[in-house]
Amino acid sequence: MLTQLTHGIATMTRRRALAATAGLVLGLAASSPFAPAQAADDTIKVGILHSLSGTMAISETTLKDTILFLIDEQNKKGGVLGKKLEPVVVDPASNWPLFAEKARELITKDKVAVVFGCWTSVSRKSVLPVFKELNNILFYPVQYEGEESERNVFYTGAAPNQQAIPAVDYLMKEEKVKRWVLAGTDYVYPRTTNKILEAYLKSKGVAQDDIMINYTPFGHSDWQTIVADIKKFGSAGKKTAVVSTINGDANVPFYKELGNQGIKATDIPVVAFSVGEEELAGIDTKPLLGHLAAWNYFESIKTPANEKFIKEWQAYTKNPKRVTNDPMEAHYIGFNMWVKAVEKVKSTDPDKVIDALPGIEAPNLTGGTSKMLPNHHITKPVFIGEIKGNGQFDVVWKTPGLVAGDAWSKELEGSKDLIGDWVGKKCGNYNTKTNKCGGQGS
Amino acid sequence: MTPHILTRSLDRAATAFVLIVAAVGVLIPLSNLLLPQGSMFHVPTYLVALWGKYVCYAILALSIDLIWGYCGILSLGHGAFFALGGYAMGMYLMRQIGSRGVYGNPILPDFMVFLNWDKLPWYWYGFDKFAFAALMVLLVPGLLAFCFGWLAFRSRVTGVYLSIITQAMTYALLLGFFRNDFGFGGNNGLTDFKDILGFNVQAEGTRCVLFLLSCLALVTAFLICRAVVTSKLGKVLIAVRDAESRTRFLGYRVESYKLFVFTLSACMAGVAGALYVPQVGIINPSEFAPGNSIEAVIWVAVGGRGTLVGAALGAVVVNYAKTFFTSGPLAPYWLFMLGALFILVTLLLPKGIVGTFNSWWEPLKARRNSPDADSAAREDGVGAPNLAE
Amino acid sequence: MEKAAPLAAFSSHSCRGTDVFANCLDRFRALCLSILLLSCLAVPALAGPFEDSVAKFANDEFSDTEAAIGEVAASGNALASPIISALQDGRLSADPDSKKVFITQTDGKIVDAATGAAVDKLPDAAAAVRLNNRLRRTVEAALGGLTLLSPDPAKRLAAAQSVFKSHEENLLPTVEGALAKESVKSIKQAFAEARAAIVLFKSDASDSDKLDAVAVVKARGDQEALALLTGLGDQPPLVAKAAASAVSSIQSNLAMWSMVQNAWYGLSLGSVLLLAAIGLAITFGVMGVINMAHGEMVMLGAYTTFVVQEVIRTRYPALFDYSLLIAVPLAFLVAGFIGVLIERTIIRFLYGRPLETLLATWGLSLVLQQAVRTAFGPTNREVGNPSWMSGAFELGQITITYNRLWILCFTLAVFAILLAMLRYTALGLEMRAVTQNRRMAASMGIATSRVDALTFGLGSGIAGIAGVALSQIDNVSPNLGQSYIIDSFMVVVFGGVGNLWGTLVGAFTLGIANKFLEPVAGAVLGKIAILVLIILFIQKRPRGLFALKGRAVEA
Amino acid sequence: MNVMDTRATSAMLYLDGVHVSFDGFHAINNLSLTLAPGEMRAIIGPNGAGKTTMMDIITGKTKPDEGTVLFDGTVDLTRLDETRIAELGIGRKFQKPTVFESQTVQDNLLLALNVDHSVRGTLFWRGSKAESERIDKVLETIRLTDARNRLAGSLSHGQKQWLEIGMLLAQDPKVLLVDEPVAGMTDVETHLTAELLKEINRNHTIMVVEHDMTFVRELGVKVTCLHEGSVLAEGSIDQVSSNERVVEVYLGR
Repeated sequence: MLTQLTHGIATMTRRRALAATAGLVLGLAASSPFAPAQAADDTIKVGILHSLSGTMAISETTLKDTILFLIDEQNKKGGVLGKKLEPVVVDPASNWPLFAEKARELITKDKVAVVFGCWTSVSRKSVLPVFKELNNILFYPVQYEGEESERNVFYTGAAPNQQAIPAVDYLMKEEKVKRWVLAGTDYVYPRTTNKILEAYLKSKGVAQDDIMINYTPFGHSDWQTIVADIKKFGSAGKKTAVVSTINGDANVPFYKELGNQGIKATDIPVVAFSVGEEELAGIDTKPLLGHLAAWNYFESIKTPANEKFIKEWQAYTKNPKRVTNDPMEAHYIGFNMWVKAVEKVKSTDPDKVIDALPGIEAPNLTGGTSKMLPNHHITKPVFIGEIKGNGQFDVVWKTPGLVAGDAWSKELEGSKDLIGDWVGKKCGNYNTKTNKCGGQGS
Repeated sequence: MTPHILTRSLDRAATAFVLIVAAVGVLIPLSNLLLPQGSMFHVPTYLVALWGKYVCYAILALSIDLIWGYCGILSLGHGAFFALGGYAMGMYLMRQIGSRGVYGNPILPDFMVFLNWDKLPWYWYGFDKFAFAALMVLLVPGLLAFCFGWLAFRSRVTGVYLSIITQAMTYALLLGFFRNDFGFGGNNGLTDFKDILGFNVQAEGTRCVLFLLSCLALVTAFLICRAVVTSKLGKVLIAVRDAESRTRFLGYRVESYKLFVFTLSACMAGVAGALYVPQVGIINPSEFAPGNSIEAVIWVAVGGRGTLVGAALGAVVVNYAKTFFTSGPLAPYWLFMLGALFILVTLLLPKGIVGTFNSWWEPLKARRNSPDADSAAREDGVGAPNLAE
Repeated sequence: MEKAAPLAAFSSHSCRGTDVFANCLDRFRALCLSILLLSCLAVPALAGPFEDSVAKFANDEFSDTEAAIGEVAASGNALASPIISALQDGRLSADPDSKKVFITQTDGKIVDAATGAAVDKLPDAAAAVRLNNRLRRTVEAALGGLTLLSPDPAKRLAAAQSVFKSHEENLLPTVEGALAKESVKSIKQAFAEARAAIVLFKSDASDSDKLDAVAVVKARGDQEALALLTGLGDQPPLVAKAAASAVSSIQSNLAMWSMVQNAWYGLSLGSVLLLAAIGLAITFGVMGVINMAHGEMVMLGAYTTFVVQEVIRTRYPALFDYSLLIAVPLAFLVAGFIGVLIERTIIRFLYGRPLETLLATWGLSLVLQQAVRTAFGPTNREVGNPSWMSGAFELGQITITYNRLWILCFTLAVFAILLAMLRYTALGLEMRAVTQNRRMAASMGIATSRVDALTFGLGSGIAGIAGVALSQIDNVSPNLGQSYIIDSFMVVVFGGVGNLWGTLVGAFTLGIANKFLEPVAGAVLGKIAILVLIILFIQKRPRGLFALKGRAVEA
Repeated sequence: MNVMDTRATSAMLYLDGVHVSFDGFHAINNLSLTLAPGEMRAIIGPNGAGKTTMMDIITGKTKPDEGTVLFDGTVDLTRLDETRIAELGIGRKFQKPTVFESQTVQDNLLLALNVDHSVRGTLFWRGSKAESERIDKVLETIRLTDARNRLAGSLSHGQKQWLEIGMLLAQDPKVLLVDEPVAGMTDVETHLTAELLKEINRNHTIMVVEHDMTFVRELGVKVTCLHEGSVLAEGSIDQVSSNERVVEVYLGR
């Protein structure tokens, strides 16, 4: 094509050539790469930004289906503000820069009112500048390391104090655990969570010698050495437990090795924060009986709301075996909160919705009512579940009430004085010591 | 650069390419800034950023084509140099955030604060100065390429062995940069940039200038590549590509040539990465993934290996397709298409778009003005690459 | 109504009621329960203590279940042991309404736990009695006490080991009785150790008894013994000193064993690497084809295993233990067939252009991955371990898991068969001929294109077999193959292309090096170090450990 | 090196007691050979006699296990790599014609010219009149003036052989190693090649490996017959071809 153009240029006068080039360039750049957006004023567009291909598809595809399902349900009830909701699905293909590109496309080209999306922290970090710049709303449904409170993001997954700390409390109280292995995949979420837990454990009088921290690469598959180390660490005469922040794919070989080396939950229980119903679907769970997971939701919880949700979800996906999990519930809560906020201010204008969201309450699936807090996190109950033989969890403990999500961990030196408050202080990093926005400094 | 090199490098196709890129570089920002929103020719800001990304990829493709198309070195780790350049720029941008980070720490980036680092690691020193960062953009990838190449070429690691160890190199870097202890933000990488040289990175004006700079960098990279491949050195490179040991028996120190062009190419990739980061807004270890580097090689193959214009064109075409097909109903099939593209191009279009076009266009042209046939046979400095390694 | 109920009413366990009144019922039940408990305490002999104890299982409270276990175990009732075994296996169910508890026997018959009377069927509301980890430990300890005198030697051994861990003081007479009666040597030893454990924790045991006990435990010398000794707590000075010296002697012994353990882990990792790389050694080493889709052949093998197991699970559950034996030939055929297909449609057009082959097969790997993702879904698929591949045994002080051991044997078998095939079969001869001199082979009447296709099919088929083995230790997901491809290439290049023995040595060298580096540098840095070492090694020996020499190589 | 007889110091190429083995196969076995300055020598021998391996050793491609290889009486070739040896002035034509097929005939010769071969030199190279005159002259010698702008890959087999000889000429080495120059040529071409080599021999030392006895005879120079990696016979073509052992080797044992 270019060479053809070249030939053309040679025969044309310089001026005409330039004009032609300019026209072509602009035409190419402006018309593309997307088909022109259909202007449909009678619908409200909802962006869905979850990977449908690549390594993260394993987790994120379900969340895309969840939002489609929720939109479908809402439209059956007549939509929002008398308009139907229209989903806009894009595939960021587990590629972090592509997340930013797709977010930009959703907001600028498709003019969506809100985006539900992301799974990994890095994908959220990647789209963050886009949401700030273009002033739109992102609902982020996955448990994460905290240390963030942004005006344009609403965090419906668990902060560390809504998952990790209650789990450790449970082990200390119920299992009388004295010795801790903090095992994680080497990335930010486990690092931060383990930092928080280490500080927390020490504040509870656990000695440094009784804490073992271990990191492995993504997708680690040979766990022999580490499992043997855990076994060794556990033979010091004190009750030992493993707190696992091992990510996704590495869990299956880890649990298989645990089972085969004969580490039973009665000897050394493992409590995991990233293992849910979906992950267990790939393992024979019989040897794992009694190992634990901490979540804000389990499929096995018997409440009318949850049973209804599961029934309708399985009907919607036409798959009677389709499981539900914690991030799905987070999207369920987030979606309903957004609908309520839009109905409250009778507009989908991001500024108005952002201001309206804190304080909005929406029922969760476990029988309570979650509330959006000024720091853009929500209140959630925390459950500890034991793995059953059928790939589900049996809830053995729950927090007495709902736990409010902390954007900033109280255990970390850098963030203990910070709070996020988008209602009163209008900032995400208000320092309660200096009474100023903007972190610790200045 | 002496004038005779310039005149030699700029044949008609090259001139046209330079003009078009320059036109793109000027017109797109102008239309974005001057034309009203509703105008048919208005280019929205997000497209400026998107095309900016394509242009950076085009520079990366050029750098790969220079070594693969002209010297037969297939690097499956060029993404590493791209990413290192990007990290150097990212570190500068991180330092520019200063006390505007969420913790307000004037020195330490946020990810260091919340992982309790008490002081800046030594390798972060100096990155608050743009000039130093800019130097590192060239120096770090260049130095790595030099050391790697010096070892590999001297001991005559060639062909697929070289490809595999370049892959091992980028894989090792990937694992390393994932580690939080390396001090580059781990998996999350560097992000949430504020300023570049005092200008807001997200402002439309800055984006337009960055786009223009990327186009200029592309033109410069293109001219450098042209100067190299049209010089006698270019002929030596092709000789190395086609018959390495023959070249050695003629008295050429093949490893020096390879080292020179490999290092040059790595520096270009570094510059591409450095321009890419402020426009995309994030740099993280996934850029080191071996798959990314392999994908970049396929851009070159699609456009036409051994034709510089083709490499740049291939990068734009494939990424344009990627943007297009990852939205809408075709989204789940994108990987099928990308995979099929790899297969079909190698099987049916081994010369790529431009190479194939040349091979049926030039005989035609040669027939039309036969006295001029000789120079036409070498439109892009070389004939069709000899694909039998 | 439900929303109005305060969350505190949720109580400390999950709600099992199915109607909207669950929470209210729960509170009501708790109230009844406390009254019931009070009355039980007041008038212990009202309905027979054993029945009352059993009825506590129906309360769905962990604390009640714990009390019930203790009471039932102490009752001396003949039904105690069946009840607690049933509880452990999840065969004990309770009806919350009638407070009746039932045992589902292993033969499927149902009996009333309190009376032993046969029952036709479980009531609709009956649900399995739940356990948590604490209760499981209680159950194990109780069962240990109850089965110490079991006629089944395996049960006695398990009981002795469980007593060693729980060192329940009141079991001492039973243990001593069992010890006296025991005739099997290994079980006698276990009883002696159990007795020692109890004595060590018994506050009123004499110093000399305790010292003897320390010696017995020290002789055991494993991590359990170490755990017991380090957890002793306050002891008389003499005993404490003996225990400390026992601890250090056990520790130094274990440290030595940990070297052996590292070597074993290295061999095991090496066998996995070898298995993954061996197919590549054929396609890359023998044919010179860079097959980036090699990992996907492994993945297809793993999915074949999954499909075989699915069919077996739904149709012929009895054959489950043979599933892998069925999967191995099938995986070979599936992956081999696809390999031949790939060779015929893509690779044969690219001979002599290794770099192009690399790109095309990389594209192919993307297509295959996405195809599997579309067909089987993106999530992991469950592939079970047959019973003979589950669990582990102890060799000295190291644990050897059966699946790793089998994989090592399997890998060596595959390797041996492959070598024999190359050496003794017609195809092997033709393959070697084509590798060494294609033109000459062709002129001697060997159909080179058929040999190419079959060689590629063979390499792919072996990759498929590797998939069967890897499904036992790794995820079965569309990404399975990707995680092995780079490692496989490293093994082949490191070992030397075109030399199967090189691949063998390369795989085990890398495996062992990795496992000795891992405890020192950590898993991530260890892996990086290995990669860097390989890069440097290739500079030193560009053609690997066992490179072929001579003029032919350079052609 | 210590036994440096006059033969060694005055010889252009001096091989003594050279051994090479590949995986136990002795390709070169105690080979000793000298080539005087200005001499043309023909090397014959059956397949596997070690002819090409000997050239590999002289040009640095293969390192001998033991033995001495001296150039110009003083330079130890076993310590140098191909590039350095080529720079010293040893040029080589391969058994299979190896030209740069995707470049023009003219560029092939340009690349072969013995001018600055450094990276910097080639990057900033600008053609000079002297260079183009030399190329013209070589083109004339190898009869490819009309084909100067054709891609080397499009030449006929014989033309490629000549182009490669032309590249040797352009390289202007002191010693030319020519491996089977007339393989696949017609009789006329063979004759012309013999003429060409003789002409080149006027101011270059040449070693020719060839099977074609007619051609060797036409060259009319001293012949060395190699067998199993060592010298079997040496002398004029008539002497060698009447040697019983040579006949035995060629006609089967």
